[in-house]
Amino acid sequence: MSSFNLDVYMPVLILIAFAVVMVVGVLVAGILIRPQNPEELKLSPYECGEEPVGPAWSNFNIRFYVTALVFIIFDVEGALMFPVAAVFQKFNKIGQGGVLFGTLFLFVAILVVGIVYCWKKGDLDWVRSYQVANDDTSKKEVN
Amino acid sequence: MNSSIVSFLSEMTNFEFTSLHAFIIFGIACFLMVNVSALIGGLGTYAERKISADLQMRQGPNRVGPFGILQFLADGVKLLLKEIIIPTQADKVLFLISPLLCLAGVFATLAVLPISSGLILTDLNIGILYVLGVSSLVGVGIFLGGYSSNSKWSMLGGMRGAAQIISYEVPVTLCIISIVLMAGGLSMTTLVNEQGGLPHQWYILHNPFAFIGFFVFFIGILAESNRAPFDLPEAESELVSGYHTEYSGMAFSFFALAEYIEVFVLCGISATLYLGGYKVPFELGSGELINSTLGGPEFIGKGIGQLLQLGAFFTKTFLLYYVVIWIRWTLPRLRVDQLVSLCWKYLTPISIINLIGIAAWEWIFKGQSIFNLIASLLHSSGGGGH
Amino acid sequence: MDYTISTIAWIVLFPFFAFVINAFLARKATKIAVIISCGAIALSSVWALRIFKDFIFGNYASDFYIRKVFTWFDLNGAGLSFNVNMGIYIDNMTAIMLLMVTVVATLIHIFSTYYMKDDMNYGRDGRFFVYMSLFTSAMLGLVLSDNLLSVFIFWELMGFCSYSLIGHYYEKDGAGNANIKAFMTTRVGDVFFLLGILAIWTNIGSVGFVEMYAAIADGVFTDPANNVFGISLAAFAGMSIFMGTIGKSAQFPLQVWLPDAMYGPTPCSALIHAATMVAAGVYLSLRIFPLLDVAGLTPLVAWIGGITAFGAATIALVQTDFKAVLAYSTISQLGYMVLGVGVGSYNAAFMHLITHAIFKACLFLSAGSVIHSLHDHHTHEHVQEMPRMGGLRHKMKFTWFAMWCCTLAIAGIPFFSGFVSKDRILGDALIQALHNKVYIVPAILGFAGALLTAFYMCRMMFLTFHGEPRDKELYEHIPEEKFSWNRNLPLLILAVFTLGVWFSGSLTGQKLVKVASPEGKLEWFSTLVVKPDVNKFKTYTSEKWGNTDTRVKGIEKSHYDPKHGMTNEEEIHHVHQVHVIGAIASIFIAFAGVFIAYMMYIRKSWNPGWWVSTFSGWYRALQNKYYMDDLYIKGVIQKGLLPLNRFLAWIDMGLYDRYIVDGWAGVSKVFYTFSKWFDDLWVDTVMVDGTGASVRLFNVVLRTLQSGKIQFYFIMIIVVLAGYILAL
Amino acid sequence: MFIDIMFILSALLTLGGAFGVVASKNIMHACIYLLGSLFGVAGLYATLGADFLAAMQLVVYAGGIIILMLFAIMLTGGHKEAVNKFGLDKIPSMGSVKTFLIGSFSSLIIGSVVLKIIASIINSHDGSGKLPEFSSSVEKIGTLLVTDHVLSFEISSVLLLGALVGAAVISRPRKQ
Amino acid sequence: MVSLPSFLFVSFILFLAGIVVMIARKNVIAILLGIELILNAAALNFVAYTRFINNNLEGHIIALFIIVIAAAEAAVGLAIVIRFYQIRESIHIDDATQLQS
Repeated sequence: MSSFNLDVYMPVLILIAFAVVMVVGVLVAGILIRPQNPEELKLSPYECGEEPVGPAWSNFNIRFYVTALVFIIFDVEGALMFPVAAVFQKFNKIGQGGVLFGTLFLFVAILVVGIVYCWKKGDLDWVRSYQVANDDTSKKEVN
Repeated sequence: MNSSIVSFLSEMTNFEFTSLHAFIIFGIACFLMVNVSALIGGLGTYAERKISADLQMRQGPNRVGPFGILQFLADGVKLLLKEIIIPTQADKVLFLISPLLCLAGVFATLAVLPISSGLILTDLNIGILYVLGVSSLVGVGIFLGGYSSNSKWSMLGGMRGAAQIISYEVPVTLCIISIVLMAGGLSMTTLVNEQGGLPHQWYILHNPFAFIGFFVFFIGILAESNRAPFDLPEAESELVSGYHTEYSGMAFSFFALAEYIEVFVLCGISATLYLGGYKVPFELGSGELINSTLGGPEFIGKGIGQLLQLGAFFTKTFLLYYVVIWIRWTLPRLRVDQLVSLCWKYLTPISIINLIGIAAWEWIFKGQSIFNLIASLLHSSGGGGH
Repeated sequence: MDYTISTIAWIVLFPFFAFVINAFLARKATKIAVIISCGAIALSSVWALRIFKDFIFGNYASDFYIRKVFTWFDLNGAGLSFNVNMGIYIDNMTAIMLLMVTVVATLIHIFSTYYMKDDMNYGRDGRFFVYMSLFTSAMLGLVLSDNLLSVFIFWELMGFCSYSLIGHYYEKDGAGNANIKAFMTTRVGDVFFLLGILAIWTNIGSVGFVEMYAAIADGVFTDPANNVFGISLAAFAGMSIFMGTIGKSAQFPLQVWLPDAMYGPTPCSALIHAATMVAAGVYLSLRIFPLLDVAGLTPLVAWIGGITAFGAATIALVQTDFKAVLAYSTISQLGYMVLGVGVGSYNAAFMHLITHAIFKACLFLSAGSVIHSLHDHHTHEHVQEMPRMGGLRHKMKFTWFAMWCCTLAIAGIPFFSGFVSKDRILGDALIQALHNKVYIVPAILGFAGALLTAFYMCRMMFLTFHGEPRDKELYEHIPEEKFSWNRNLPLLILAVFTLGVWFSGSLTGQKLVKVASPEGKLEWFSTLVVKPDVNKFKTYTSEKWGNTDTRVKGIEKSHYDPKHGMTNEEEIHHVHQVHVIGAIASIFIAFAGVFIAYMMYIRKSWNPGWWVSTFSGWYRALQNKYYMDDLYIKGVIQKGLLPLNRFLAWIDMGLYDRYIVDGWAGVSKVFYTFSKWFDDLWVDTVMVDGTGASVRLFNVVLRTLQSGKIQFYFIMIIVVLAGYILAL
Repeated sequence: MFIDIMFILSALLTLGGAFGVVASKNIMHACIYLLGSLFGVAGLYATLGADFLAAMQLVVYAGGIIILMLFAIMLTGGHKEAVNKFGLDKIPSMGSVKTFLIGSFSSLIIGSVVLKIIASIINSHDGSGKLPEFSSSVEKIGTLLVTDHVLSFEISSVLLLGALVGAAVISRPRKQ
Repeated sequence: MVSLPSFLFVSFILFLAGIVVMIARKNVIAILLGIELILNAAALNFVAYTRFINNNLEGHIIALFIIVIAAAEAAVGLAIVIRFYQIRESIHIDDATQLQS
């Protein structure tokens, strides 16, 4: 392979197409061979046999968001570090490893400040510290 | 320098393939790959049941086929014939899209799985990053599955699943970066080829940081694939069945299939990153040694080399697969707060330190592994007397 | 070592960085701060040792020096040249001084970890070490300075540290007053010092020592055209700068601050008020010695030194406070150094500076060791009163030993360092007295002071360590002294260096060329430290702002020259004879002092009480320090300054306030009436309200635009952008 | 040949997703359409030879931002219809005919402006532009990031730190 | 087929879709979706230009930082939206007309 060729992306498309075909095909084919007996109770959401109460799309805990927030920052950080990590050895061979180490270290160190901040402020605790104050409710917060 | 199955075949047969040929070859190869992985996934369910039965001093499935090995086929046929129930209040479009997202995300990762030096479907330059990207679709799929069911259990499971998957992606990403840093490239073949066939040439034993990093990575992929002890999204004792509570029939089986294939893929990737991947000792994999010893046409040696590489890869992968199942039936499930604090307060700091440590190691010791260092030390101390 | 500013400056910067770090660290992590302080000064001492090795063992000639400068700031403009250069100047004297300062400071830092341990535990936040680091840094900077301005900067920095450290125990009554007193008293000298610097700067356009020496050689200072207030520039500048020395080194008129400075912790007394900072004044006067010499100020200097040496010694006779005795002995010894400067005994004065620094640091540390052990369980304070001590030698052997070494050294007993240096000062004073009548009184005062020194030091030792314990209860509580690295090791190291052999012999071995010094001895000190020969700097003017590195290897002929024109052999012989006589006299005097003390306090044959009752007037005068404090407070401040202040206050309040300010107010009142009318009618009604009304009109229109709806704003942006681009 | 197929597929996915975002009545669906659109953009990047950017697009958008948005949608009430204390719909309407008319009109204006700007470029390219050849962009980007753009690399870290701390402070639940 | 104008066309349509979403939607999160579309259009433009005109990697770098900034923007923006929702119980854009809570 002398040059960059987009043919290498073929399997990706083919595999995704397989996935689509599989799901759609099985569902469509299934219509023919599987039973279809809908009734009201069967189509209601499962709540341990009780009558379902209200929709499930209600407010959720903010901690999920904070987790996702810390994640996205680290995700971007990781994605940015990939190319630098990929050229590390190249630079290391010509004796510039220290420069790259410094760059990476600074980059990571700055973000570590952020995670240390979040840690100290308790954003990484699932059971937040101020909820421990009234003990009876704290256990309920674990979901 | 993108090697793929097409380039391998053209090298073997000295035939220049056009785009159309490549498409056909890729199609066939992908079809095989999907089927093999689905088979592995199916056998995974069987293996899981068998191994758990062993661990618990039971028999396990033993009726269908010899030793019950066809049990998964029977299950599959049964699921195919089951009704797909879509709850009235559900978001019907998303309800059907979410298994598709899971399955597509998992299948797409198969494209870069390096099962041998030639039989890799395509060796993208961005291989490992591509795996990270497409496998994040699984998280979206699980979340949407939970959301679209409009059931409280599903919703809780979906939220948990998404939060867990993205949380554990952080240490996993950092571990992968440290491996990329050692190998100096993102493509899967680069990652494998920088290692050697013998254990002391693997990255797990390259330096102490990488050794710790392997365990961090392994815990991370356990959590990413929602395996026990991290199976909170589908914790059957608390959340009924988690995000796929409302799914039935084939729609459910897609989730299950995706999960089992994902475990296989992730085990394969951890074998690739840390355990030398398809590398066979003494460079047997390239086939040159076999050719020079046995003589005969070139493709025979290469073919034997490829088979050896396949063997090496699958041995390592299935060993890890066994460990995954073993862990599942050994350890109890974590609480949510334990899960979160394990990720953010232990694994992430450790992996950050590992990353810095590996960078420092590579810088200070000029990329030598600890065995090389010890060897050169012994050599120099032994040679000091002269 | 490569001598550039960036390699030498580290010796100053290590303690300075320690100061900067500790300023933040001391409150939270006192232990780390202490380690950083000690480590920094130890590093500096390694640096200093390196320089010392290069200079002393490298046998650089006595007039070899290294000078590196950089322009600090540059105010050239309008035809005026105002370059301020900073730089380093290293010669043999600097090298010796650096080693002395760093080593003594290191040992004192180590001792401080013992002495200040309780203090740190009781929440004093390790501030002590912060200031000690800054102080050491400033002292080293002063020693390395190549010009008077940076000397002045570091000088003031040390003054500030001294102020802070004297007031370390701020909750004590006297400490606050003492530090203000020390600060203000030294300020008097510093004002003159600054005046001297300005006079030099105005006339030669630079304040560097080298330029100053060159200017002296060129005769700029003695040129009548440069006279200031009718006296020669040399006399004016020399006297002004010497006033700085008087303030800093606690010489005769301004000595009152030093005894009060003993309110500070004992290690800081050892470092600042005995070993280094007060010596900085003498160091400065040695640096400007050619100036003093050419101005003919040396008799005055000698008189001041002699008076100080004797007067302080007499006051020390009657002190009962342990540290006060040491404080007065410090003043007295500084008087000897100044006397040495005055009689032209350049290297002896400097040698006395070094020897004194070592044995006085040791004395103060021993005093600290004693005082720290003597803890009164009723008042919970440390005991410093000698009448409550006695017999301590059984309890603290190491301290007793170290202190005796130092006492013998300061008393001028042979084979100890004090003898070597003080004897030479006295010998030179004797020579000068034989040649010039004006030096007779200083010489007599010097010899008398030597007698008293031996006496009161032995008195102190006998009262403290010998005899029976006079306060039994206190004595019982003293813990037995065990050898500890931070308490006794510094004392013993310093005690070793009180031996005279370190200073009188040849350190440099066979490399040293034997030179014909008057005594004919192989003395490294007198060979390597000699009075600067200003004529050698004459060529320096040609490359005025350049860097100079006069690296002359090997020893040239010594210029040991106590007074001009005494170089022929007969005179050398004469000098030698006089020195021998002086040496014999001072040995006799020293033993006499020791003997008297022995008879009084050990044998108790002679009763000290008889002296007190017989000379009760003198005794009271001595106890009141010759009424000098009273004179300053009652006479100068109350009679002089307060009336002046009242007069100025009257000018301010009686004249300015009453007539000018109030009168102006009356004028304003008239304008006010008019402007009020204008303001009410025109400004308020027409302009302000009119503006408001017009704004309200626009308001109605604009309010609809500012709805707070972001999308509306966005649309407006798009429309405007589109209009703008389409219009182009 | 294949490049055209890939371009067409990616462009269709991109534009279809964008159209879905515009037209969808359900915020959750709009989010999924956005995911599709971003996948399409990743495909376009791959078509352009920017393989690293494509992967980054997948990692950051599919893995991060979409999840974050889904969480945010769930945290702000999901799909529930209710009336809040200010009398407005709790789940705001996803736009009405009026707002869409205004939006279309605005986009027409801005589109004409943009077209005016890029018209010269489109005219100067005759549509048969040959693709220059590219090898892996990862190492080149890595080299650029640590040489020419090292400052922006480090500052992006500071930006992320600021975003992390700021967002954590804003979204932290208050004790009330 | 694969040429600069075709990419510009795609990014142009993407951009316009983003503008429409930003103006027509009243849901703050939906507006953020529109912003993501616009940012992607911009990044796509950069990559296309740098591919067909400069043939270097500067555009890639800019697109990289656009993605970084988009992530930061999404994080902070959504945090603000959530906070706003906690205070106002609404994420209607027209409720956000005041700077104080």
